[in-house]
Amino acid sequence: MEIEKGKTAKYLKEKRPVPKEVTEQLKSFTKTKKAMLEALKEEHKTVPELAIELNMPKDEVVYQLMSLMKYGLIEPDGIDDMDEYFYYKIKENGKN
Amino acid sequence: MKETKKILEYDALVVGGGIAGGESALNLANLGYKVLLVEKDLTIGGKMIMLSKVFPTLDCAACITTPKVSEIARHQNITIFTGAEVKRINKLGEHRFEVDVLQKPRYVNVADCTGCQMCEEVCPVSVSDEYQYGMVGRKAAYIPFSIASPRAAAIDIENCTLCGACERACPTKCIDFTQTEEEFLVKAKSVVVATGFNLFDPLKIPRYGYGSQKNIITSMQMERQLAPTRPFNTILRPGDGKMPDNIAYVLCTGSRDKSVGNPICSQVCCMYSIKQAQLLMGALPMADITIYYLHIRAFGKGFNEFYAQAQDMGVEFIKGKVGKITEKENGNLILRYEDIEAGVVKEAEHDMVVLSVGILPNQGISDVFENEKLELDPFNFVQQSDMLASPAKTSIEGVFVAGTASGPMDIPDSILSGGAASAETTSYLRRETV
Amino acid sequence: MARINPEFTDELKKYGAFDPNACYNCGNCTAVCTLSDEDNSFPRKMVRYSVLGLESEIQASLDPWLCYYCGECSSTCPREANPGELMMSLRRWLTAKYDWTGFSGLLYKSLIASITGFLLLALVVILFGFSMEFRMNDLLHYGHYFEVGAIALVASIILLPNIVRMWYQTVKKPGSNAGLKTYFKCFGELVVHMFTQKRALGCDDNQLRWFEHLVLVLGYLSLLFTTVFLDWFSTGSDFIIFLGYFESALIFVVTFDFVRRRIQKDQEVSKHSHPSDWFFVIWLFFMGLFSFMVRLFIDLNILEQNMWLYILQLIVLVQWALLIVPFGKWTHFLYRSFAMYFQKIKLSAS
Amino acid sequence: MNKKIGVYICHCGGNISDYVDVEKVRQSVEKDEGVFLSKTTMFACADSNQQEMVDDIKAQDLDGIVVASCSPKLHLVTFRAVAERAGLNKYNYVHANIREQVSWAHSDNKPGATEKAIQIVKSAIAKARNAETLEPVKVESVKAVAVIGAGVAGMRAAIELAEAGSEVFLVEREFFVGGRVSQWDELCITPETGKELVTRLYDEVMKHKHVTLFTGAELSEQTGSVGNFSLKVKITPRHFKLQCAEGSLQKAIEVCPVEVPDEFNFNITTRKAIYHNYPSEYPQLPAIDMKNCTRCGECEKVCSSIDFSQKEEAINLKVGSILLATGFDPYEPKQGEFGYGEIDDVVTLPQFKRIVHYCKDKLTYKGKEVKNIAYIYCVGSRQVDGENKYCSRYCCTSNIHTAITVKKKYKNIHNFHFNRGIRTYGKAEVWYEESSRLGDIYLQSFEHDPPVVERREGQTFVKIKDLLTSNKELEVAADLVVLVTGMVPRKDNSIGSLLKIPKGRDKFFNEIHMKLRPVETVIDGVTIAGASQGPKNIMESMNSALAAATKSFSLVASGELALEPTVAKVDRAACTWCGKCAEACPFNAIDMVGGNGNSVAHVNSSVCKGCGMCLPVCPENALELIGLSDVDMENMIDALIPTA
Amino acid sequence: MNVGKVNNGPKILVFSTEKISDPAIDMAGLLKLHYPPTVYTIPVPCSSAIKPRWILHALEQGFDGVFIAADGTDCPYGESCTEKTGVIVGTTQQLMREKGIDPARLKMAAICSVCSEPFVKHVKSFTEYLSKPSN
Repeated sequence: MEIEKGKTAKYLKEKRPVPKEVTEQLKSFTKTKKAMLEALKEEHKTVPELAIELNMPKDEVVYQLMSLMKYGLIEPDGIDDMDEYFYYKIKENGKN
Repeated sequence: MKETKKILEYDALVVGGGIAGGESALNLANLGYKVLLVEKDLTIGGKMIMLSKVFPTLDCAACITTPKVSEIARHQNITIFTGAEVKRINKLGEHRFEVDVLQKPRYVNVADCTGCQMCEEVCPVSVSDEYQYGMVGRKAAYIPFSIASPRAAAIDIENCTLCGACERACPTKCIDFTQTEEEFLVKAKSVVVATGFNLFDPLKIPRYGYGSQKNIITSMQMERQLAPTRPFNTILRPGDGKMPDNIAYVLCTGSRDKSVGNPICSQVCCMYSIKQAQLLMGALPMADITIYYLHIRAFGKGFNEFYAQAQDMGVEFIKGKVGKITEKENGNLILRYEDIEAGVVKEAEHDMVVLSVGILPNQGISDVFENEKLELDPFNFVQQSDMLASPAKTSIEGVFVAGTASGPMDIPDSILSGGAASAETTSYLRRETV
Repeated sequence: MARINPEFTDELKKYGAFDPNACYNCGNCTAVCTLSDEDNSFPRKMVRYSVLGLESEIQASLDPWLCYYCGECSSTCPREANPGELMMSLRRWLTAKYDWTGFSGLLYKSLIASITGFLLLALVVILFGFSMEFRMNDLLHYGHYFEVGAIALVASIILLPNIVRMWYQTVKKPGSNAGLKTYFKCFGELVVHMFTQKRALGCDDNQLRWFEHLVLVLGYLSLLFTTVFLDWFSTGSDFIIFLGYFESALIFVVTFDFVRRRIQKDQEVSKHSHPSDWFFVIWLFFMGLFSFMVRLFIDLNILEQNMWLYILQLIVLVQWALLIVPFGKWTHFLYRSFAMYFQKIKLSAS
Repeated sequence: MNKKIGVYICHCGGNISDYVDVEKVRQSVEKDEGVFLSKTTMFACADSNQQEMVDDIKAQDLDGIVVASCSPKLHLVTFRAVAERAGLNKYNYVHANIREQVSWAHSDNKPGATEKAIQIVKSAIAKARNAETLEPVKVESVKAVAVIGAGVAGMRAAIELAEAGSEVFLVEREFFVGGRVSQWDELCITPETGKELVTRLYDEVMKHKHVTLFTGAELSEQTGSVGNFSLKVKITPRHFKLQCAEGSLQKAIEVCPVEVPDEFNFNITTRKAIYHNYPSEYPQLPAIDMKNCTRCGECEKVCSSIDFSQKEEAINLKVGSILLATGFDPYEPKQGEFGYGEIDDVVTLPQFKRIVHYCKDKLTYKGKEVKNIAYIYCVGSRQVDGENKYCSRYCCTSNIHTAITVKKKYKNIHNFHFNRGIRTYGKAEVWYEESSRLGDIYLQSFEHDPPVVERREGQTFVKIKDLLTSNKELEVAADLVVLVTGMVPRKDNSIGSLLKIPKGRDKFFNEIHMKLRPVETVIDGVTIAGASQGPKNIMESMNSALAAATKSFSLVASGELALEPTVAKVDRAACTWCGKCAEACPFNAIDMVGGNGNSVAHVNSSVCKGCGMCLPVCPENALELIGLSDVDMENMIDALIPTA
Repeated sequence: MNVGKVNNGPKILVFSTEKISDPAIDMAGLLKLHYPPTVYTIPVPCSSAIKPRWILHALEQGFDGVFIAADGTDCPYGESCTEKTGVIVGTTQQLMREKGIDPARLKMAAICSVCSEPFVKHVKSFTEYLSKPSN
């Protein structure tokens, strides 16, 4: 059986269906990502600010925010007056 | 349609590609022996490559590991299997070992991958990154970390939605979902076990609240926060992203503690905690660091001086084991301990707590030996059969042990032990030809 | 300058201590103990004193009485040194030290001595019954006198002097200069702790155990009151009769549960049982059970045919009153309450 | 020729970039003459970056490379290998040290450090512009290794080297092998005794025909260098022809009138001038200690094996590598240190072990039964005021093990450990626990408040303010006080100075790099093993001995070595042969060639070590070091001066 | 002096030796013993290989001082090293006098492989000396 290079995912999908949790997980991440980017659209925010706005636990915000930073969508933007929390904003020229 | 097993032949099989296994492999290869290095992870370099800097010289771990790793990777006498597992080792006779190695599919053709990260960029999935000890996410198509070797992408098939975006984005068309598990039959004349260690899981001490109290992290997580390839780009509390300014270290978490089943000392926690404290003082000049200890085991060359240096820098050392940790509303943590010098129970507030977790054996290796038993010591590390005269020998002739597989030790000792294992292997191999 | 006595732990082991020498002084036990605070940090200090054999420091301390033995320190001890059991042993050792007669020490250290004591008393009661020709009315009569007399004697000759000795060792000798006013002011502490043992509530996850203890103490004290002062076995009042039934039932139900736990050893606190612990719960159980049955037999009017039951009840009662109450574990209840009182006095004075 | 140079400036993951503005450095040098490309990189030494450099060199046809990163001691070799892989001669690679000598040294001053880094990189570029293509000098390597010291580490290394296929000369200064380990009874990791281990290793050594053992032998001269060392070994005679019969030896010892302190027993006993340390000692041939012998001749009368005519010999050895396993000395407490030398009941741990060895059913010292033993830890280690700041590593475990042995061997022993925080690391923790459970009492002192030993009313007391009992003053009446002494370097450092081995802050022999090259020294071809490098237990010594053997063997295995081509070169046109250079050369590498008024100096490049001592003495400035010419030096100096 | 530059102190050129004093200077960095960033190091194999003309060149081109971190008795090439380096210093100082350069602008001290602190002390006091207005 010859499989075309670059289109092999389909081949595996037939043999091995994607579990439901995986697609659910993807959906939830996509949703969080969208909400987070939306929240940062207007102005930079800190983790506690985002947590209130997104109604999400702070540790979850840190995790997701740092992931998005790693993926190059978000960057830090200075620190608050108390030197406690960083502000984060959407990365300019980010691969969004 | 199962293919017949490929048969490979080597002078030595090294199980585990950390620094001890790497050192053994390199020494053997330099003497002209053909070596197969089997690593279950996607990259060689072991735990050391993940570290920030190393005590007591404060060299960056990567600066020491990466050149070694690239020397190993490039050596013509060394073949490396990453993402592969040793399933069974059978001793047929002296200098005759038969080994089943299972190469798991990476779904990426490593030779063609340039490490450009285009697949990573387009992959829509985000899951917890085990190389950052769960502090951030990673994609399902990913390169483990920037100094990994091989620096090639891999597909995490468990979490992949098989959307195919990576394949389309890959400029060299190296992603290949048709890959399947491959089995090899390896005929080796000798075996070096360098399977390293596991870290203690602090969930086993519920009164510390690790897991539910988010500003408590393990020392390995702090190590990642301090490393150049760090997840947060600075030191932050994972609970709310605040910059900590009062950090506590809880030593002997899971070591010297019979109530969690590990009576021995892990030998490195005191020193790595002191090292991290020194690094934190550099990274957060305003921060207070307190180390709660039982006995400071600063025993190696230059260690005691390093400990004195930390005291001079202002790191606070308090003798007393932390009994429990409770969280306050603002995420700060209350540590309850007895200040042994004062003989009084006290409570102290810190905004971040690092649990200096101990070293536990990586026991699985003894199970793969089939017809001869690889003996373990009372603590489930590989038993050294002649500890005094030949520390690398095990209960099986021709099988040698290197590094932390035989017990807790620091990096210099692991490297020396790797050297010793390769020396013993050399003698064993020569005995065949003589 | 204190001199170290490495042989003290051997002595202490006779009182049930396990392996205090294994302690490497990490302080975990003190840190996990919810009853431990800045004024009284234990049990590590007591372990240390025991290992070093600093007897006078231990005698001067009230810490062993402040512990209610939840067992948390022992189950989390990294060296399995069992600090909780050490505290228990120190309570026994201290009881022996407070006791001027020296019987406490003898009974704690020697099981044979305890059994001999029990047998002797049983024999005395049987001989007494024999001399009375087992006449029910006389027996009931003298039995009642015995109860009143024993309480008065034990309290005045043994318990009171011992409490004074305890006071001297822990308050006076260490140099507390509390005035009489303080003693009065803090007196409430004694009453509260004696009747409620509320401090035990500070132990972790321990509500049930505290409740059982409370029920037991209240049940025991009121049964004592009911039998001795309301003369339960001879009264005609329905209320008092019912009260007595209720109290004695409570006692044997609760103590039955204690015995079950000591046998099953499912909790740290019940893992190690000294003979004195067994005597205490078993005799309490017997007291509850036999009192209940004696009154039942009286009410059914069959006691006279079953005189052995009353003799048995009397034996248990005599053993209880003359061995366990003055020299055994019962005193813990007393010393513990006084310890709380003295502690309050010491703190108020300083 | 206009060179195309690639410049790489390493962040070193923050080690450099935290204190040096690496981007500014890059910008400042990118326009320099010859610089074709300039990059900054997170880890220059990482595999992927190395690959990138190789690709750059190949794709851009670069003919010079500069990497500004850490000290060349760490990664010069790494980047030279990169150059070679890309087909570039490795001597066209120049290393700039901007970590140890810039970012770390000036972490207090970022602009200053950045400026210094710029000048250093410019200087390196200047050197790279003028760098020549060179070839390493190949020399033959003798397939033999000298192992100095026949303690357990030395013997183990010798066995390993012989098994690997090298000729081995095992040189021991004493008359007997085994070193310190032969002095101990039961060792702590296994129940084996020191003597048994020594016997086991000795038998193994003697089985190998490629090992030659010299006892009573001392290294007296050393010339040559890696691959080709010439050693002169002085051998002191034992004055015994053969093993004398047990009976007559016993008699000879009896009649010997000389009595000297027995160092084998740390001077707690005496021995005669004829001696062996213990009956089955190896080699099984007694010796006469001529330093103390009065030559009375009494022994000759009773034992025919004695031969006073034996003379000192000197032999020459040729080896490719030298492995040092010269061991340690136990710390000798100062007079009065914890009563040592002043109070009779105070001994050191090594002495105590020998006392225990000699006491059978009852522990006695100086005729008195011993029941309460006080051990004082960290004597000579972790000194607050003294010079030895280091921890001696083995003593806690060793002492606790001894205390357990004593407790089990004799009745009614009480052990009191006056320590400063027990350091039974790793699996040794179980000994600490066992000793505690056996009832040993541990007392801990504050760093600045050591225990005090005093004698009053005919009894020795040890006093301490115990940290574990809220600083309470406690006291023990001790029958014997054991000072747990640490390890110190050998008093006699003649070998160290002969071979020029550098020492660390702790005065033990120093390795090049604790992690990268843990058994090599800066002297090429000389490796170190065992406790000569720092305190170690037996297992750790064995590991280092085996690792050192591997390293030494790799230097001699192939019979050939490639050496640095940095040697002296004569400008024949300028040389007028005055002979001053030949005089200055410590290696006799320069001789005269030609004649008849045309004589010039000639450098034998396989002997020249490239030290350059000949350079400044030449009145005609006719000598230069290859790779460090006047032009190189002046270019580098010029580049270090900022040009506004 | 060099306008626009941040480092205005006297510039010192250090000749270190590859095996002995350069490791000590590296260790000074490792131990974060700070010294002025106007101190530059060029390693040579042995201090007795330094030609006087190099020293003169450095002083003439703009260095304010030259410091020779000599091997001392630890020199791996021979014990004559210290003596020979001494001769070089003597010769050079003579030449300096002839050229009207203060001979105190050349200094030498033995720096062993762990002499990080002495090294820092030397360069600091040398910097101080060179900073005096008279120089």
